[in-house]
Amino acid sequence: MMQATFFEPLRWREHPARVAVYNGGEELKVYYQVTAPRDLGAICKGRPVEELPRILTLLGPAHHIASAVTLDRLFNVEPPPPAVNMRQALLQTLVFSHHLRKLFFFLTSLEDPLADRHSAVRTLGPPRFLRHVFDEVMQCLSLAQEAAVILGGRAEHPLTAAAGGVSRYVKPQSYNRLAEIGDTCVIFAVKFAEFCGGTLLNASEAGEALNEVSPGPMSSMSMSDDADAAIVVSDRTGKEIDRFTPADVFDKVELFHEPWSYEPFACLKGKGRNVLAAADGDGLYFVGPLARLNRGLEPSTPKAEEERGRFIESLGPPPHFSLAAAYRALLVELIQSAEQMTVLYDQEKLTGPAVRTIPQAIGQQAGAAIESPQGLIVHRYRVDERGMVQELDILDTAAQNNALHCRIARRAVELSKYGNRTREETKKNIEASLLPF
Amino acid sequence: MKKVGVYICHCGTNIGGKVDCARVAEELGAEMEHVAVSRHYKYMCSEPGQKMIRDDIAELGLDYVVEASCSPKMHEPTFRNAVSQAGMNQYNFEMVNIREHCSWVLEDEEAATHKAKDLVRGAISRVVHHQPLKGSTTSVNPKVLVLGAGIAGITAAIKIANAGYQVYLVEREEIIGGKMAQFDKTFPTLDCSGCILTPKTSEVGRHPNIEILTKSEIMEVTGFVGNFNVRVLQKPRYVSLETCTGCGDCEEVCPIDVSSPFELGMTTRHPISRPFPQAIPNKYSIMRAGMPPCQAACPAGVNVQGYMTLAGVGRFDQALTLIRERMPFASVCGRICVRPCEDACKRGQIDAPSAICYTKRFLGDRDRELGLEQNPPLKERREEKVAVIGSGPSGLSAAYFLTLEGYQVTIFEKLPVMGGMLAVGIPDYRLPRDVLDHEIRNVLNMGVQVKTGVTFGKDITFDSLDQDGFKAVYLATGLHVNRRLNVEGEDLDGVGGGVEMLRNYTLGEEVKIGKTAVVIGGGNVALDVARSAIRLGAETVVLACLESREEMPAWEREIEEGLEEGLILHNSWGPTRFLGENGKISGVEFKRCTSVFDESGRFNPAYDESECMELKCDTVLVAIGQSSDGDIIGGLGLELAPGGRIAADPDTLATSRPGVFCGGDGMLGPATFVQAVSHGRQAALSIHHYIEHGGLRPVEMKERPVDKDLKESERVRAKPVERGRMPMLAPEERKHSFDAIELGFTEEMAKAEGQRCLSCGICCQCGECVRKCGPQAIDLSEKEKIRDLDVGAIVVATGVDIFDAKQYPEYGFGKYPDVITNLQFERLCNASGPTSGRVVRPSNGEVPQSVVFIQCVGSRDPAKGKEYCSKVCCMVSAKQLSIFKHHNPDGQAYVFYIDNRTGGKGYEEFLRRAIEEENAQYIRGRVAKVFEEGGRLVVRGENSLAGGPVEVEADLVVLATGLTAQQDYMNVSRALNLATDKNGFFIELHPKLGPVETSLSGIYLAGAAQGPKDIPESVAQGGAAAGEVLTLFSIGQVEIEPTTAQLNERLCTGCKTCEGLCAYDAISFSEQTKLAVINAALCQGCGTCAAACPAAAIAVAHYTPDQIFAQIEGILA
Amino acid sequence: MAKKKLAVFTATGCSACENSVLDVHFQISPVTPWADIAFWPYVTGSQWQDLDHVDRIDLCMFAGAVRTAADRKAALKLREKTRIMLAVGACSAFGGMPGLVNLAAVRDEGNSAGADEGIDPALPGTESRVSALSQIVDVDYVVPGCPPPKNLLWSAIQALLCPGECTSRISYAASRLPERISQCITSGILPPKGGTFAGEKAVCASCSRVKEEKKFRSAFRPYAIDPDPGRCLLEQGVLCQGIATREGCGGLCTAAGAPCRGCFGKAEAVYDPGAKMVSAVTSTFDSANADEIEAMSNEFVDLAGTLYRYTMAAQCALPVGPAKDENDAGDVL
Amino acid sequence: MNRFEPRIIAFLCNWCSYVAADAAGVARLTQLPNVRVIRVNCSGMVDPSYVMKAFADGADGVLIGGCHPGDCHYISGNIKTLRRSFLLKSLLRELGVEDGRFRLEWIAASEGPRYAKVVNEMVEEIRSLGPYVPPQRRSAKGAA
Repeated sequence: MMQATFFEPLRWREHPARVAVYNGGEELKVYYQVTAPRDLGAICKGRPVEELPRILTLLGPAHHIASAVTLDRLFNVEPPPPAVNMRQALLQTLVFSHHLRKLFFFLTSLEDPLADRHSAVRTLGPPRFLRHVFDEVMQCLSLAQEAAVILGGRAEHPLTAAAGGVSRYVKPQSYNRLAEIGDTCVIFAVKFAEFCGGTLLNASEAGEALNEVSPGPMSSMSMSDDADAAIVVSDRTGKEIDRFTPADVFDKVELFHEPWSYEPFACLKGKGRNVLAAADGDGLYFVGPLARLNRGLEPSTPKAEEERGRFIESLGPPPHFSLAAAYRALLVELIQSAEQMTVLYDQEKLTGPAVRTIPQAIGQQAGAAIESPQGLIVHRYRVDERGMVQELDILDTAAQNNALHCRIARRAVELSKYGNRTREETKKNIEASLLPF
Repeated sequence: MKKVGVYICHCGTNIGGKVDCARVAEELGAEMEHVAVSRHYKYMCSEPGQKMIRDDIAELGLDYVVEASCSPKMHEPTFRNAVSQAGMNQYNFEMVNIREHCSWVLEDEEAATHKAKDLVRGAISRVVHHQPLKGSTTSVNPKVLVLGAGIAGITAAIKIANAGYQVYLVEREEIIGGKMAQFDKTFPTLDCSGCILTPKTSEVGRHPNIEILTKSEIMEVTGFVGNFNVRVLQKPRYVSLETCTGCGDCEEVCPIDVSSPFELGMTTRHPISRPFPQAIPNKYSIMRAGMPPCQAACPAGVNVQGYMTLAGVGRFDQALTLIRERMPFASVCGRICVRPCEDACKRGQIDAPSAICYTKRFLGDRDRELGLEQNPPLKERREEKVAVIGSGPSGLSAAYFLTLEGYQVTIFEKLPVMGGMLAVGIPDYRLPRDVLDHEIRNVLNMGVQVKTGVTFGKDITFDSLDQDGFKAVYLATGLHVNRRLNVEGEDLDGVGGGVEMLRNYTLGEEVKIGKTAVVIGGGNVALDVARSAIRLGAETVVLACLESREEMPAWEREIEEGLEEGLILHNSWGPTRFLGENGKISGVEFKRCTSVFDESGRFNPAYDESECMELKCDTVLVAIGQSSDGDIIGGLGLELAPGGRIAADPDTLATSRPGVFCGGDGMLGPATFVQAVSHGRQAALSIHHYIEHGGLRPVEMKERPVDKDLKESERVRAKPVERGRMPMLAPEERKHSFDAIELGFTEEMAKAEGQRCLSCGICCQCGECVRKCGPQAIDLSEKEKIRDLDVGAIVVATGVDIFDAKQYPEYGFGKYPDVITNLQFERLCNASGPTSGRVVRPSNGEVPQSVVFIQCVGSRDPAKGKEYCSKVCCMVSAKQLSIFKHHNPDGQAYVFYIDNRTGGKGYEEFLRRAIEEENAQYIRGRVAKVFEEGGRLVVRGENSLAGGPVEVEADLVVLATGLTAQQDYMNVSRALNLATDKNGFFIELHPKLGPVETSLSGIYLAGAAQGPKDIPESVAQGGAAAGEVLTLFSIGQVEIEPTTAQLNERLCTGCKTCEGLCAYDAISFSEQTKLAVINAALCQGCGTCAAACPAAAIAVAHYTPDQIFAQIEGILA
Repeated sequence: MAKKKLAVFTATGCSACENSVLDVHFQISPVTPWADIAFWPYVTGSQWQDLDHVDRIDLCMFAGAVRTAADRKAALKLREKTRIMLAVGACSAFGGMPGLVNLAAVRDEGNSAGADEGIDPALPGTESRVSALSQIVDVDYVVPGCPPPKNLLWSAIQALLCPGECTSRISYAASRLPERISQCITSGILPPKGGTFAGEKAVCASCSRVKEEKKFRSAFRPYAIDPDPGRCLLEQGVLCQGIATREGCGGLCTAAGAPCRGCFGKAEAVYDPGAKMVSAVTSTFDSANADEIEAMSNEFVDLAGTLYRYTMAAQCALPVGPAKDENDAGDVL
Repeated sequence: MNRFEPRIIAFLCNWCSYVAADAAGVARLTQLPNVRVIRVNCSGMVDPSYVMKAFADGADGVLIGGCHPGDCHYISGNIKTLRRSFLLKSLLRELGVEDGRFRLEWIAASEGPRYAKVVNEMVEEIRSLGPYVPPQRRSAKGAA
């Protein structure tokens, strides 16, 4: 008798999704379903292209910057250096808050995140050791949000990135505040990494469990950090196997639909795309912090490099494919982004004669990519002669890595099944497993 | 629960015949939520109808009333009044128009009922959103403007003025009195029209409370009842009302006769005249239509019509003086001008333009021959010195006009000779040296200093001129450098510049011309060069240019003359290179030019490279244009315009350096002689203003030009004289010398030419009358004035026009002189008329024996004329035949009539007398045709009573032409926003109950502007209009509707969108509250701000969005 | 005193509103002294089944537009249990940017709500039109914005969740709220139903840019001009919807140099935001010549997509897109 | 005969177009029965919202009648209407309302025949366009 179980809605997903488990036959079937369409094409087509940075924040704040970069290409303008730095500073701030939030979610998955902490003193329940961290995380997150507001005008749906630069300067009186925030974030990031790495991921039971969840070895995709801003694919051993420009990404990555999910599935073209099969599919890939780490990219900042050292020390050299590695990669990038924030928050870097280059002509088509907190994102627009969007392709490698999500969900369910966990435990397992991807 | 009372009016069968009123009332009463009572009644506007509403309000406690009947324009006040009598606020009432918008315009009863129901439903839905409102009042400005000074306007004006209020009487014509002033006698009493009118007009003329504005028309009206602002355009009379004594001396010297509009063309008048001896104001005035086209076309603005007219009457001295007011060089101009005046001359639309230029040349030459030196008088000598750089036409002209103004002028000239291009650029055969020298001498004789051989920029500078005490400088340096082609071989020996060649020849330097010369260029200079080359002995002279024959910028006449002299033309060729042998020119290679100008009309030649031509030659002269001397111009420190010219203001000619002015070719680029002269005068005026007032201003306001198209009256004026032909040397003779080709007009020819002038401007401003006028009452430079009058009320009494009888060609009006209109007949009878009151045949002055009156010409005839009855013609004809019989008791009058309409006191009796006592034959029937047979007119018609055709022989035929709206009624309608019917008559508020009011409160109608009227009616209505005005004035204030814009401060964001929109400046922005502020006293309630307010914070009371939305919902429910 | 029960849910939208609610929790004060989280999938991982065990929810903060049958079902289900329904964010309040789908009038390519071979799970069907929450169920209050500013969210939480009990009243929360709502918050009674937790004037009232004279000479697309930082954007020719948009954001976008796009929906008294914008902007055109006016009008692009960027589904007077089809009512989950 | 009878709302200014409509009535100039007149002070007070409202409530066409440019009783209210008309038309077009359904006409007080002509023309034009697809009736509980 076939038994269907639904986990719905899914926690922490930015997009309505559920996991459907069909159990009882020969085969266990686990589906990661996106249950509502984005309809981005319908929303964006016909809009003036310069509006896209604001519209596409629907997909997440990093898309705001990605869209502005694409517009630079489309209008063929070079943003002035202060603008480039300001966008970069905002991006790093977004990375910081994104990673911190995910880690915070991870921690709270171990207890009720909204439990009444003021009355918690009375009801000391396990695991109490986290409680003091909560307040600090929240405080630091709100600081990062504040920095994002200073730079981006708004933390959630930023505003300032525009074609050819940014739409305004940072107010002079804000620089002191930015510097303060940057320093606090670095100190907090290091301390937090120490706490998580040392206490939680390494030693605890939870850490053990996390190591079990692994979708298995696969390719990684990330951006090169040199000047040509190419997209690099490395194989499961970390060796670079392909390199191409953002504009060519849609020739290298294919998107396909399954009738049971609203969002397409992305995979490397021609390398196998079996979403549901347990067997390895070569087309699947990692993106985001772990992918970046697996490619062997070394952080440019000292404290982050130290954290990477500790990562290697405890897990061995990359590549890694376990959930624990994914969480630790977040920690490395958390520190790195905080350090870069302090560098970029400098007044000298953010001031200059101009923050906008006014475009003179509209091109027909352009594409660009950036590394967002979650992973690589690529935008490509085609416009008519008045600059109205005719076509747009967006590859959000993390959000559209649905095949990977399916596989991780399946792995999480499998582990629960064999351990005969309750539904609640299975749910938590699925949630924690999907979180860092 | 709000209670609405609904009342549907049948309006007799007007609505009830189409709309099922009972059904509308019943169904809506049942359907609609708030309806407390729903009734229908035959006449809601009647007292029982109104009482029904009042009772319901009292008994049922209605909160709102909806009334569906006629247009709210008609009865809204009636019902508002009714509801407020019952204690309801009048704004809680809504009126629905189911008559004009429904029953009267729909054919289908079901559709009409449906529509009526929709409309009433909308009103019910809306009215519950109405708010009680209360109006405010504003005071009335107790002055009135009466528009039109016919008998109706005069009556109103006198009555209002007698009551002690200020009246502005605005009249389009030069005198007041209107149509009545043209009549002889009035029916039915046969009073003398003049005798009863004149006391009235003179009362107006001397009334202290009446200001008459003659020759004036209203332009626009703003404001509202009690506070109008009227803008009046007052055209010049040219004769001062204060100083004119009415002596008539001026009239005697006036050289022009034009047909008299007051006498309906039956005689002529001088432009300076008065229509009749008892006219009010009893002063002269000048008829001037505007600037004639010739003068308007002349860059120098020479009064062409003036000197042509004077030449036509043989007053040659005065004619030349007139020319020299604007053009110091009549002889030169008469030879070389490009004659824009003749292109514009309207005589050209008849046969050929007047030979203006030749006449001018004659006048200038005559002056030289007789040694008269006729110049305008010099003004008092002034001490200020002015320097003029360059002695070309522009510089000389500036010097001339500055000297006339009294200044001390010194001309600095680089060349050894004076005259600029006139001297060194135009060959003698076109402009003989002595002619030029004479006119230059004329200028010098006035006291102008000259220094030749002085190069500006080298010998003198701005600074040195400053030091020498010159207050201003006029730069007129011209263009003397040949433009180059920039093709291969241009530096070969034998290739030269055309202008250079001309200059060298004039200055007596060596000029080498070989046997075969090629001239390159298609303009007048190229022609001058080519024809000079012929005279200098070249055997073959070829002229090659880019342009086709038609496109060549040179004068056709010049080209023709050149061809006569043996010139060879090669059109549409562009030089590619000059071929040489041993450094000497041997030929020119050309390619085909396919087009000279591109699609946007710019000079941008295109070539066909495959088609080439080579011309052998030993001399090449390039004449493709000139440019200024870049070295000098560039070093002046003045701002430059594109093309290396000096930048100067086109109006004042001021350059970027104060006190320095620039004109002529140096500023315009290659221009004409007359433009250069015009600049000289312009500069002189500017410099005078600069020195006198220290500032700059645009020089002159130009008079309005007359219509370019020929008018019928002008065609009639044309005297049958042919254009004079200029006597010329034969080509063979002229080919070998530089002798002048044209020999000049004789005195008779000039006189004849002057008589060909059509006097398009009517008065020619020749100045004869000015010289004659003892009290110096005449000022020809008078300009149009605009008067802004603030008044509280306006009376429109613009009267009627006469139907144009030419619309009935079969009656022969305009073809046979003895077919006249009844208004012309009035003038024939009138003692001050063209025949001094003798009724005679216009064709031969004999007393007519048989006179036929044809009725309804243009009236009661939808096919050709007007549908309506003109009302007065029956009585007019009866009166006129009686007058005829009194003049010639033996004569016989016939009247072809349709019906005799004699409604009026004593009218029918009068008609009976005409038939019985005067023995007039009344024939009922239309006239088919009037034709001439054996010297007598025959009127053929039908006798519809006798049932057969009838023919009557007539000596005189009088057409009883109908009355029409004034031709320019639209101007008045537009200015006042006054509605007219399809015939152009103004619409009264109500045809029965509001005959003198209009839909615009404060604007009243009087007289025939509203529709055909006779004198008693017009007078009565003038009085009625005066009564309305006086009522308004005695109340002293008007109620301002409370329907003004209201601001919701809670919602206003202070975005300033509304601030700039208000046409009445009723909205301002408060810096304190950062919100908009509406001044209700200024607000007129147009609602533009409300529609624009992005936060919907403004709403016009009684037209709020929720009310309109509710109405829309109701209608569409 | 019994704690209240809180539900938070996002239908079709993004996570910004959820994060904003979470931020309020992070930054201001935990709501837990007054309420228990009865249902908050995003943060606590609540499942639909969990809802069956809850008999009453006191406050439901509903974010996101209604796009799928699942969204509709969620809205109906939550409404059924909920005492106070609060629409959070532009998507929920007016359809938000997903509402632009109506303008495109296309159905998403992935709308194959069928099952594959009986094993693959089905998808909730998409509805033909995107709707705001209020078009599906009765909504009691609204917090607009994309996402709603924290202070307005907090004022809503204070007013609706802990009336009369909240000790930490934060003054800025009520800064530009309409008088009657801020009075309600301070006096601890429920604001009148239908209230919007936002200002009542338009954005201009709180925008920091200086307004000089509204005279429209030429339209600039935002990319083509680097506007004067201190002056009203509209006066410089950039189409800014602040004049017709409800305030409450404090002029966030204009302060950042970006023109307002109306995420707070129309100003209170406005009937249709697009019509009002058209009227206000064109009325100030600096021309009386029809050809010139037409040319100026033609400089504007994508009017509907711009003027109804966030409000197409609920506030555009003329609904666009396909008419409702029969499948909309409900679908398999 | 089940012919499509369009419903047209006409906003007529009190001083010109409304008087023209009255004049057409006085002259008994027969018109098609589809136009419903709403009298306003000036065409300049016709908020584009009114036009939208009419369409939203099921009208098939909207006519605004004002004084000729230069003749506005309120100096230049009609010019503001003119300014609004082009962009309003664009917006309506983008929202699926065809151009012919919205008209701005200058009709002077004296132009009764013209009024009748405009009405008849517009009815015929809209008849050929067919009904404006009636919008779904929104529930009264609109957001905010």
